[in-house]
Amino acid sequence: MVTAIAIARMSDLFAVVMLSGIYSLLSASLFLDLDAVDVAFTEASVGAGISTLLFLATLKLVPRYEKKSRYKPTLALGVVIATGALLIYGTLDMPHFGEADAPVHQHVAPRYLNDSMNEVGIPNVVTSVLASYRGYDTLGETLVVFTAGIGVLSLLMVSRRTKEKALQKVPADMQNQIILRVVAKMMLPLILIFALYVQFHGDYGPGGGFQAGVIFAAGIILYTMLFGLSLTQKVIKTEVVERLTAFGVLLYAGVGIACMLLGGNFLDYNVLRHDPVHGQHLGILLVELGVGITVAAVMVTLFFKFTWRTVKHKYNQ
Amino acid sequence: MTAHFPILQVIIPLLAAPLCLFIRIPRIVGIFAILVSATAFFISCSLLQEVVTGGTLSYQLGGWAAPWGIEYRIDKLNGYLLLLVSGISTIVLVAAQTSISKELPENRHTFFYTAYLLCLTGLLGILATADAFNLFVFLEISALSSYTLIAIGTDRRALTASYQYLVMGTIGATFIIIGVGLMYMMTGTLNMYDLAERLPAVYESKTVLSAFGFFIVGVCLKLALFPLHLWLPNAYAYAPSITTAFLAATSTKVAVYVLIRYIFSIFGIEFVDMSLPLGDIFLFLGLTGIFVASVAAIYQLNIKRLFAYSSVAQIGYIILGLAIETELGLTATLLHLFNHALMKAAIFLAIGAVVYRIGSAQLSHYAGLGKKMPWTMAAIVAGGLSLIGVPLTVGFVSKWYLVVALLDKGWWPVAVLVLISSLIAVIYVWRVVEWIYLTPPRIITDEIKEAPMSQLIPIWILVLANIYFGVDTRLTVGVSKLAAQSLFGVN
Amino acid sequence: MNIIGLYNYWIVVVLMLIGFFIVIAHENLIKKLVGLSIFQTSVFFLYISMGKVAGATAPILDENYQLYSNPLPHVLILTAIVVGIATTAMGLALVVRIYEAYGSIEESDIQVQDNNDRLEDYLEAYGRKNDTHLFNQDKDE
Amino acid sequence: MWLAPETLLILTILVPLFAVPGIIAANRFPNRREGVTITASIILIYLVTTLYGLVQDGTSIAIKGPALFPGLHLSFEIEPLGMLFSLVAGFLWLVTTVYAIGYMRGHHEKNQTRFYSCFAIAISSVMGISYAGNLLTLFIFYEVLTLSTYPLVTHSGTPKAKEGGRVYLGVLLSTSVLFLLLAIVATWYTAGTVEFQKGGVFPPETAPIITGTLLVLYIFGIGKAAIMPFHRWLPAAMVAPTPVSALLHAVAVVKAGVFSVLKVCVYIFGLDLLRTLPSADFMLYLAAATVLLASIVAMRQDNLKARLAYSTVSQLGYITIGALLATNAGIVGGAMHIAMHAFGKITLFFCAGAIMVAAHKTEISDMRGLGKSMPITMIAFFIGSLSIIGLPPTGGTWGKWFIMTGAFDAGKWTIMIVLMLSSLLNIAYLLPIPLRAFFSKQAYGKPVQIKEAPLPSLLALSFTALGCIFLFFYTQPLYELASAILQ
Repeated sequence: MVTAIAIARMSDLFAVVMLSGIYSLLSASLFLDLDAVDVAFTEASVGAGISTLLFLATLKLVPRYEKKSRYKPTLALGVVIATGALLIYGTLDMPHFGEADAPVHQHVAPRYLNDSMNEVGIPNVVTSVLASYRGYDTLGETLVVFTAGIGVLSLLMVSRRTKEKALQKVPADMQNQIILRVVAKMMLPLILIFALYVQFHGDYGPGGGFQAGVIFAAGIILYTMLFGLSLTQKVIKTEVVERLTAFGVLLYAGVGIACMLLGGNFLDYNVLRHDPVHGQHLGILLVELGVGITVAAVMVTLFFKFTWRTVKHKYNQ
Repeated sequence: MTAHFPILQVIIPLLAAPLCLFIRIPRIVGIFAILVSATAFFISCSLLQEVVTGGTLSYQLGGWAAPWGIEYRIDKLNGYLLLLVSGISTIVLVAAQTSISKELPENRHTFFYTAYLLCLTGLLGILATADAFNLFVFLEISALSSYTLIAIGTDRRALTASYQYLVMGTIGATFIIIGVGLMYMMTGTLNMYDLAERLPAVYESKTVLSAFGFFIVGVCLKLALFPLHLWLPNAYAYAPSITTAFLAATSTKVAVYVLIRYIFSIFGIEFVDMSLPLGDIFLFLGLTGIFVASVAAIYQLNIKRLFAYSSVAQIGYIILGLAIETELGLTATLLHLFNHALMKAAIFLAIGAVVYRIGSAQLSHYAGLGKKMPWTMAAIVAGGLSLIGVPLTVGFVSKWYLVVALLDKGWWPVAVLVLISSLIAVIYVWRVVEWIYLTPPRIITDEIKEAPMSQLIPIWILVLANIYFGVDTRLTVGVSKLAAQSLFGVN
Repeated sequence: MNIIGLYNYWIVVVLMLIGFFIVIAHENLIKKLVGLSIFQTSVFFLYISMGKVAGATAPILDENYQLYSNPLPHVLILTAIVVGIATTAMGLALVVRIYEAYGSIEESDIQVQDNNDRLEDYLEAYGRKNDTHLFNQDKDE
Repeated sequence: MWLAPETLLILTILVPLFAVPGIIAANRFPNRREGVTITASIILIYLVTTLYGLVQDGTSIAIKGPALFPGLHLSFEIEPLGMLFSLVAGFLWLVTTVYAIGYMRGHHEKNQTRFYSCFAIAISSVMGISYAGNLLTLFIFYEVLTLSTYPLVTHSGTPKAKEGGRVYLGVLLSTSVLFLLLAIVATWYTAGTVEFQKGGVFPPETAPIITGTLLVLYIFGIGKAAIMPFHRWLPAAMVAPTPVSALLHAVAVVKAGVFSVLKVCVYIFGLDLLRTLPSADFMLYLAAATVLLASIVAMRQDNLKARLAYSTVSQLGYITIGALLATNAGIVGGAMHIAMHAFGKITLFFCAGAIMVAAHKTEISDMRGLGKSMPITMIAFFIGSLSIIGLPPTGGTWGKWFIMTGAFDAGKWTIMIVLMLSSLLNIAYLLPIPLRAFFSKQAYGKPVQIKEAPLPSLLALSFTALGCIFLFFYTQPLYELASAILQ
């Protein structure tokens, strides 16, 4: 909370961004405390990781300091206070924190906890709700990621010509950091393997396609930071990554369609195999993979696009 | 296969969007998008027919029963809007083929269509779903893709407009999830119909009231109800014309749908009555919105901005119908949803055709275009007449119902105000008419030609629809009535 | 009424308000986005808090535990986090483009430039070229 | 008869409309274009006369069109008043077209295709108004008429025309949307129907305050009847080319206004109800004031068309008075005056246009001695003036006579006095024009030379002038038609 207030007061954007990263990490640990392991995992990788990274990439392109505002934010304060009042008013009748007999724990959720083992067959209830009971939400979520990818792609387009010229010109900033490079080279396979582990182990422990995708992307981003865009581009073609963003969504929705063709409802994995539980397994595996692919691809694309922009600016100067 | 129609409706554009990235050739992507949207349209036609004759359809996603899994539920209300959204989208896409070639660089076309289809998916998903959280997810899909659609153009002001929309839209969406969260907290469920069953038990709770408050504010941000409309005029004015046509005709309408759904199907009108003077608030905001935005429209120099303000005003009418809180009022609202979509789509497409030819949406550049582009201009005028509410157009039908509903409620001063406000519409529409027909052209513009057929045809389909539904109101009035009855019947 | 039982929610509220305040009161586009993400994160807390059951453990089924926290809010928030990052990314991309187009990321600077654009439009419509206009029109007849 | 009467009715509305594509298609060939218009108008005359024959035979003709709202259809029904109106408008369309050919060509107007097209649409909507079976249908065609005449008013495209167009549209649309539409919706709501019925639609238990207010809304709402203070559009519309002023602003548009007033009085309120309403009295005196004031204003106008316009405002007041008197004679007089005034005023406008084309004069003070160079025009002007004033041997006599009788029957002495006073004023502002033209010297001492307007125009104005006289002697059918309204 202190962090949050600090953010509100600071005008150095770099510090603000760093602080918000810290804020995210703190949040993640709080989530952990509240038994939300999956959420904590995600918040840590996204809020503290990717989002900070993106902010920094942007900061590279725009001025670092905020101008002092000339206006007194009275109106804003009023609106905020009104909102706060409504919220506090709303909390008055809330079930108390941690109470086990609150309505949320009485309806709907018990079924997930009690029957998911029989119906879906995997221990991580979060995963089974995410990928099966509310699988359609997750498809939507993947689509949101894809949409953001499309948005950034179309906004931060760089022409091929600029790219080619820039490629020759711009070496990585950290060309000389040999130790770092060696360490990173060693780390990279580990990161990628960890990502795969998170991907496929989501059934049993915290993790899943989304977190895996982010970690995978982080690996590639790390590599890019150290070895420069040109080298990364040789390994991973932008066009391929862009298509992969689409492929993940297609995979996910394709599973749904397959279920339909096999006589079930959309995303009804039971029909994928003879045994419903096996069907669920297969379905979840595939859709998580879809999520992972899209997320990783989009994150990498985002990073590339922001970096290209930087490159373009340098080149133009 | 027909059993899967409720989901196919949404899933087809959903699948098509990523496929666009594989096709990559703009022309083909364009045609592909039309096909997809047309398929959605045909599905929605058959859905509406089924719903009107057979009753509500329910579809369980993933095969999980309702409160545990996500449910799609098509009734008369959303069946009607699904038809509207997919229909308008198809027509707009036809015009898009040529229109965007002038307004967007070639390499963004594929992205444009992808974002367009995503937006369509989002809107259809919002309409079809019966799950409060799923609604939020699709709301975000449509929102993110509309930010893209707005910012994708070449005007730099589109960027700020899109950013502004992004901030306000996200605040709105966050308010909505706060509302959903609080409701979930009190009931333990996310399914709308399950909520409707469980909420009466906790009507007295302050939490539910505050949930409702957050919800209303969030949705009103999305639907640009005055004074939360600030994002709209710029977004509509500087976005590519096709985007404007599509969003103006559909996205605020869908937000209104969400509002109606929450008020009538989830919270129930009794709750609304006893908790908040919502009718009065809507009445006040609706009326102020109508007047302020209409007057603002008069002073605009950019024709897209002009009609964007007019959209804000029209939303005022729609909300006014809700404020009446009677079946007749709701009918008027639903009618106007449909009718306004028709007019605005026609107007903005026609403006798009002009931008295609002269590359500008400045009113002053329209001087003397009446001679050069008679058909396009006639379409703008026809749309304008419909906005005013001239008989034989859809605008008249909506206004008639609104006034009847107001008189029925006994609010005759409001009825008078509504009629006065349509006179303000006369003023801003007539400013356009005078520029078009009565001002000699500034520059000698021999090379300006009538818009291409590929744009004129969709424009005129919409104009004719404006007139057709202004005379034969069986479909629109019929379905609106049925939907209004069912919403009041439930409670 | 036991107010203490609500403390967690109140912290959430305060966080939420700080975030919300940053969004609407600050003029720097980046800071607004930071505010937005704080605002969203605080909503995540709201959800996760309500899913917590005192003395329970994370909802990964295991024979050693009987009491689990509610998994549904976790699922919802996973989705919401993703939505949040998507929005942030989109917003940042816009900020980059805005900076390129306007040379500033302060709302007031941008507004000034936009107003200038509009003034140009106005002059073009009514001023400068005096061939046709709506003012002093009765004189020539 | 080989066509069903219903078909004929629809055709009267559609024929002018069908002429529009023909007119547009013949854009490049003026002769062909005007040929289309004339053919259409001849067909129209044939249709309305056939219908007239049928109505005389006692056939009742009604059509129910598609339902705009549940229970509310587009519907048409022919009753005597509508028949009368459509006959007048149908005949005068042909005459005006002939006149317009001469005028428009003589004046080298631009955009003639637009002119003829809009004209045809306007006539079509006039037909729709006259046969409207309910208020909604009437309202629809009423608005179409307003909009289709707007391009005609602003025909020249000058800033002045624009200004005039704004006033025209502003007043007509705002009154109709604000008052008329509200009144119609309220009628629909209180009476449950807006069909025209003999004896009115309101159930007897309707509160007088409601019906009284509605009457005020109707009279003000029908802005085309030009009751003060909503008369401003009429002088403003005078920027239009003269054929437009002649047909539309002397015949079609304003007559559509008073026609609607008559219809509302007879078929929505019913005379019995009308007599009991206090607001009817109020409106009656307002109409009387309009008559007087407009006459006085007319006297002070030097521009001929402006004078004629105010004269129209005043004459429309007569018809409104006739309607609001709620006596039989008043209604008959009002109905007859529609026809009589139409012929008289169109003659005057034709003459004004002819003077403008031939002698390029618009101000009355310049017209002294003009009778020597334009004798036919001036004689026609004289006859037209007599008809407006209401002196024999012209048709105008009868209309005024019956309205006076109506006022006498109702015992409204003030109204009678007003009517007489106004007739005196009519003499004062109309007769001097032809008299001076003949009997005073020409303003500039140029040699006198006969220089009349183009032949088509001359023919047309002679025809209408003769019509004025003809109607004096041959009033019977008209009277029958007018009194049939009350049966």
